[in-house]
Amino acid sequence: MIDALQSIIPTVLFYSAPLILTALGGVFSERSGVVNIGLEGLMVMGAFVGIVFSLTFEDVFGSMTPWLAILAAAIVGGIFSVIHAVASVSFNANQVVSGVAINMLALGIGVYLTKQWYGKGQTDMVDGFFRTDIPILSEIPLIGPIFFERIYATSYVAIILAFIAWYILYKTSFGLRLRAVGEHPMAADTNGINVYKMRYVAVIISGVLGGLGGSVFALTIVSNFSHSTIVGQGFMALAAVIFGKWHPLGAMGAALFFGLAQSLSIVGSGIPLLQDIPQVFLLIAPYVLTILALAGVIGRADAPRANGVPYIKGSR
Amino acid sequence: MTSNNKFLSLLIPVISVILGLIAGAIIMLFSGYNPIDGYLALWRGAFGDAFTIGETIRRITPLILTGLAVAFAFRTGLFNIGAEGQVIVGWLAAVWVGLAVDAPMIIHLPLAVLAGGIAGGIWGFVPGLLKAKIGVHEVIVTIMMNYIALFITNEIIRSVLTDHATKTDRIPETASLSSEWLQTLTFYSRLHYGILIALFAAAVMWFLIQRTTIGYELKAVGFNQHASKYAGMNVSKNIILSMVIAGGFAGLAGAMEGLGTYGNISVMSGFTNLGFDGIAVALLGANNAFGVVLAAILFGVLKEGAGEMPTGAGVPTELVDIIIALIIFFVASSYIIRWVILRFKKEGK
Amino acid sequence: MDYVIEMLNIRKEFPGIVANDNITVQLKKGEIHALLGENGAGKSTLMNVLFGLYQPEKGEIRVNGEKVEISNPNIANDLGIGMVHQHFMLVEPFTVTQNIILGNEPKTKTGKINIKKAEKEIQELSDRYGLSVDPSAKISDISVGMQQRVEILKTLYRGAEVLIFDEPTAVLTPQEITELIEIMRSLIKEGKSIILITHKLKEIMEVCDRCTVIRKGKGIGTVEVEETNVDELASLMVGREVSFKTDKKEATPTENVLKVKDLYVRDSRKVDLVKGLDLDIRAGEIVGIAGIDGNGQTELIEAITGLRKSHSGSIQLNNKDITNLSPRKVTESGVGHIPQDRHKYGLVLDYPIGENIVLQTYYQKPYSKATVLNYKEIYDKAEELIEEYDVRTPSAQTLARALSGGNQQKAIIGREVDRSPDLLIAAQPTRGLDVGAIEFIHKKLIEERDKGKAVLLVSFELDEIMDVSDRIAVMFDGKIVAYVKPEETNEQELGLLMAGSQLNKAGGSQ
Amino acid sequence: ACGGGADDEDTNDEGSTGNDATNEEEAEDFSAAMVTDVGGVDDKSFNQSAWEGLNAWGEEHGLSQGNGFDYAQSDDVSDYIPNLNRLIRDDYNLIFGIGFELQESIEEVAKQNSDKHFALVDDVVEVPNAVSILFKEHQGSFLAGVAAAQKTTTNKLGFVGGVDSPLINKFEVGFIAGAKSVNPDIEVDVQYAESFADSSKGKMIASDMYNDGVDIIYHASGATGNGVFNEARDLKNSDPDRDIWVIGVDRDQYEEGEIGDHNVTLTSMVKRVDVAVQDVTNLAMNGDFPGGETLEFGLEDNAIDIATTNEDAMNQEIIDSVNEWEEKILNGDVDIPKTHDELDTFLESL
Ligand SMILES: Nc1ncnc2c1ncn2[C@@H]1O[C@H](COP(=O)(O)OP(=O)(O)OP(=O)(O)O)[C@@H](O)[C@H]1O
Ligand SMILES: Nc1ncnc2c1ncn2[C@@H]1O[C@H](COP(=O)(O)OP(=O)(O)OP(=O)(O)O)[C@@H](O)[C@H]1O
Ligand SMILES: [Mg+2]
Ligand SMILES: [Mg+2]
Repeated sequence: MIDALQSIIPTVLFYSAPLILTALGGVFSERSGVVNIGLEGLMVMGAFVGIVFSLTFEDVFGSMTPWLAILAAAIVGGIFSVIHAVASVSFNANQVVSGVAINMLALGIGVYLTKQWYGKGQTDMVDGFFRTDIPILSEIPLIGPIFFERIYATSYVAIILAFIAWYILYKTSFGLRLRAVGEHPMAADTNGINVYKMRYVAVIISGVLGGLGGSVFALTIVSNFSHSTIVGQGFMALAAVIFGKWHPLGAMGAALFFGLAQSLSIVGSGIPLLQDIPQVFLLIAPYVLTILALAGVIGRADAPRANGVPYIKGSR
Repeated sequence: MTSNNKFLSLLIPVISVILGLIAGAIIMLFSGYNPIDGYLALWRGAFGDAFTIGETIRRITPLILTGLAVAFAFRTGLFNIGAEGQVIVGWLAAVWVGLAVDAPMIIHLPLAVLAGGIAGGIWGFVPGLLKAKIGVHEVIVTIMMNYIALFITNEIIRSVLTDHATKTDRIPETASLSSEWLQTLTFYSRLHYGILIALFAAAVMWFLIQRTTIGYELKAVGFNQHASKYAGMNVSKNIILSMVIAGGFAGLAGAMEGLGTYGNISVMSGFTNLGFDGIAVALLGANNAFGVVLAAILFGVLKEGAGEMPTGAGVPTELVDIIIALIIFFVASSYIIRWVILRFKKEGK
Repeated sequence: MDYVIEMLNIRKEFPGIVANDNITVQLKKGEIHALLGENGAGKSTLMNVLFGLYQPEKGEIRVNGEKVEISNPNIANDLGIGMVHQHFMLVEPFTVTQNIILGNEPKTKTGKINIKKAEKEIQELSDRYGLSVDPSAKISDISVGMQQRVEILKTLYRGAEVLIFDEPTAVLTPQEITELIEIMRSLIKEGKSIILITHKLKEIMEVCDRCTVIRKGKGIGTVEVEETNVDELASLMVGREVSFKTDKKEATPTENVLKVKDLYVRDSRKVDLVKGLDLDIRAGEIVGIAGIDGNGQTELIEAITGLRKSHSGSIQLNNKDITNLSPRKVTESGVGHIPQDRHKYGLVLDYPIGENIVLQTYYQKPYSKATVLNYKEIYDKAEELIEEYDVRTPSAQTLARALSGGNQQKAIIGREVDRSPDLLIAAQPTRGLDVGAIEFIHKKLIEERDKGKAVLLVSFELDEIMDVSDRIAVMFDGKIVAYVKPEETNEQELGLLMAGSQLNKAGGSQ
Repeated sequence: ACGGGADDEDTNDEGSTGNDATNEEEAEDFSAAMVTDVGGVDDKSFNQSAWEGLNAWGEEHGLSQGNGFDYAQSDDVSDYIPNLNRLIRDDYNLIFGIGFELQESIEEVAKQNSDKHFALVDDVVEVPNAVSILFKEHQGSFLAGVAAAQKTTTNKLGFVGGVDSPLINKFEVGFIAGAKSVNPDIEVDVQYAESFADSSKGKMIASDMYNDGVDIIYHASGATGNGVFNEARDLKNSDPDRDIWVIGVDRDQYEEGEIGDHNVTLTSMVKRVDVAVQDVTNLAMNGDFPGGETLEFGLEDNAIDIATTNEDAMNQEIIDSVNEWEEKILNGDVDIPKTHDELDTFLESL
């Protein structure tokens, strides 16, 4: 039992971390009323920057490289997301349309530049992150080996960020304002809150977190960048946002659920009882489980009321 | 006032395309390519000769249908990210019927096409039902349904349609949309009769949405469920119907691939992207049938033309993705373009 | 002169319309100043200009004699101007406290919002002005009247000296209105000044000191309330004579149309809100339901119209059972319904007016044949009703959203009446409308009655109930507790009945 | 020399159509081009290898890209036909389709253009003016299995496949046969990711396998394999003494295995597409185009190879054992299975 947990939980954690980070970005953006289906693109951008940075500076920064690389990815992700903010906040663009464009643009730019800079469609391998034991915590009996041994530090960064995001959204005035803007922008406006500014900030945060998520994915799992580095993870993160009812901890839970379902479907094929089940059932299990969970337990999830609605001052 | 608006609605996409192409040219210049060569290659790639024209039309065909699939759901206030999965099952079903049934063309072909549409419809039914009855967000369910479609289809190809092979046999002529005549006309491009089905589907969508009580109800439900209920409409039924019809369009797109372009189905190691491109096509086409056709044409031309750019001008094909993305941005931000145009007009007066 | 606020020669344009054309309003310290005008006259616009939401094209604003530029609500707040909007500016999932402090949050040293401190302050403020608001309640859980007090607290919390109330009483029950008036008086006592927008002339007469009248965007003038009367105000505002007492002949009710027996209806939380209700309405009469909001009126109407399932009991229309039929079936059996919430239920705001006109009949001939719509028929009908019901709209193609509330309501009434239903249910049909529009709607209801239709009127306005009904059914706690004739009762008696008192001509109070 | 199955008599018969086309031109006028599959020309795998072969051929004959040889890149399965036609219109004499995905496209185009020569890598086309180039992956995989069986300390091996298909089954089956030939007690855990691009799944599977005591994983899964390498490198990083290995595929994946001073790539099953491409092009240029035939390239052509770059890991003992089995294969002493059914009979015979 403990053995099984010790094999499943670290897997779940590394699989989920990029989804958690990106989904948190989605939560910020959508809580402020800006639909963000461009998460996939933000992850692509993050993965691209994370890998390119690592390739370029691995020799300079040594073992610090991956940390600096995800930082760089976060910054570039934030800058890149400004495009989405300008279109959907300032120009009243349809936010879904703008998000779709972000997805295409990021992949286009990423692969185009890879070809320009490296003369081929995929980069070389980088070292990226490695698992470590978390000091002290890994010594705790029972829990230590399961949760804190041989873990990517980035997984805990993701989980801690989820709690920070929760604190920011629900305990600080910034969070209160951000949520107000996503529920009833005009009310926020009449209270003297700058709706546009809040939405810009929220979208940029989603870019930062999406960039972080993409780079963590690239640096913990893939080790290089190509057109097939990010294939659908951003959409899974979007699903986590909704599954988690637009709540940071909910989104984290959803991402962990996806990871668990994936992990079980792989571990499952090794369990004697399940061995006779055709593999296809294990393959689709994570997705079917998600639908069942939604239909049976989670049910209706109401988006922030002003989600997707451009705010036009003075309109009724 | 309204004619002015109509004019603007036409002008804005044109301006967006021009701006997108200009941006593409600038990028080419900066990365050391000759934009004129690049665009000439693009042109040759899309319209160079009868063959490329045939291929361009062939590429447009499924895009129209997936565009309609997304647009139709949008009109009822639903976001169908599931066109991808609906395409896959539609493709499977069409080929399956193509292989399993033995009948004269007049029966076989319509049956196979219909099977594709129905399979897509069933794939749309699930998220529709869950949305209507339990309120589960259709975006997640459709995303999940995409993966389920992919894996199940692969398994059926391997275990049911073939004896553990990667692709099925070719469908017989009686179920095929391809035509010797069209192919000879276009130097053996894979142009097939599916384009007629796609255009007909667009006309059906227009008619359904604009001219029938069904469309009237679907749109009303999309705008305001409370008022629709008050007016005696069955909100659940309309949500489900909308997803089923949308899925049906996407399923037809799959049938086009299975019965027209490829004539079979292979195990897929990833998504076809037809469904995801459909989102862009729908939105670029402002979710209306005519717009979707135009957007699919634009999309198809650029994508097909892109193939020639690396050989013709050394430019990576991804440049075209960048250009398309920028065009979408410009259309989406039409507010600002509109504003600029109106500004100019005022000053002109 | 010690004016706290002066708005001088204000002009505000919207595309294609001049909403405010050279309007002047001057507010004295410590007064309640009414702003009166028809729907669409430009009152809200003028106040939004004062609050910094709109920028005027022309004109000047002075606060305590100093010229100011109010380019956003923050500046208005800083100048001590607070506004209670016509449509509440409250974030529903938030608590009272969160709504009030939004934008001015007290913080602890760690940057966290100091909710405890805020709640205490709000409790104090609430006690001081007698508002009795629960600071930790969620907005979505409290009544409309409470929500309005939250809006008031919001302005007070920001230290407003001048409060603007935009139609505060349109959404309130008579009790709540009385309480609001008390609150306004206590505000004045504390040295605040108030601008009050209302369509109810009686309220102006009761609480206001002066009244500025606006007609079609133009300022007509300011009058001392003591020196005027309701009729003069009305004709100043509309530009013609208005009659308040609706003329109507004696009703001649005939056979029974609606028969509700022992009806039970539950709300979404599975609580019975209609509890064994009986109700009869005959052809040719208007039955008015008087009652305080929340006594089951909404659920009763929803049950009759099929929007909500009833739990037990029966509803008969023309002796046919219509209990728990679908809304469509109910409509087809001959029920018309002017819904209480016209934006939520009455209209598809993103459809053109023309298409809203056939909202229940689109699937019938001549509007469609074999599911194909006939736009010509639809729009011919729309044009006809627009003409007949005086719906002011640029065209039948205009989106319903673009119309003013009064005109939206007229379109709905036209649609419902035109189907000529045997039973017409009118829920709050005149809420938020100006006296001219109210007069028109009352006339239409009476016309229907005279054509031999049954009319069920639900209203929180006792005046309306008394004026229009032939019979009043008093509803309390999910039941009809009494029937009275309007000419045999008065507001005091009705008020007591609505509060659940058993007294009637029959006997003493409890 | 050309592939083992290429009978010279056949070549002359079937190639006659081709001869008409080529005889009229000087050898120098001969040109060849290739269409990649969606992996692209720089996939560090067989597309790239094919392109290297074409380049080597061009160099040999003093040609340059665009002038005697070229390639067309496919970004999408629907690009194959247009790309092939583009090259036909550009009048190349011999056109390669790289990857089994191009099978139908080559077949179709070859039928329509009987005056041109075509070649398909990794699958069979039955058209007189096209040649099919196959590789004996099962041979290489068998040797990989031999090496793994020698190396393993846990007697547990893993195989990660991309998409479950006859082609990838060939890798799987060859690998198992090789391992069990050395030691029948060895267990091989087999998993398919159902994708050639899902690194996270590759990593999860690898993590699960290594956790279960598997110490060597052979992957035939394209970019999914990135995840396998990633996991192995990570394990090696945290415990350099632990024996953790990956066997690469298609080309020498030595570089993917580098981690600090160590390398987790035990070996790679190398498919020399370049050798085959160069061979076939020369044949065609010389008028010996083996049209209609299926050429199977294997160990005997030096077109299948086992990498020994990682000298620390592939010690002499292992190399000797591999060579020994290679000898047996070349002598025809072992008949390596290619399908699950053949594997079953093979294992029974052990
Ligand atoms: N013949 C008609 N007469 C009156 N109104 C019409 C007529 N045809 C359409 N309408 C209504 O006018 C509006 C515009 O219709 P139109 O057919 O131009 O739509 P469209 O340009 O295709 O755009 P969309 O499909 O995005 O609504 C719609 O709301 C439609 O219901
Ligand atoms: N944001 C806006 N854009 C365009 N027109 C507007 C806008 N706001 C108000 N109007 C128009 O300006 C005029 C005045 O509207 P306003 O809301 O000020 O009227 P009002 O006197 O408050 O009416 P009511 O009694 O119905 O509240 C109306 O014709 C209205 O349609
Ligand atoms: Mg108003
Ligand atoms: Mg009003």
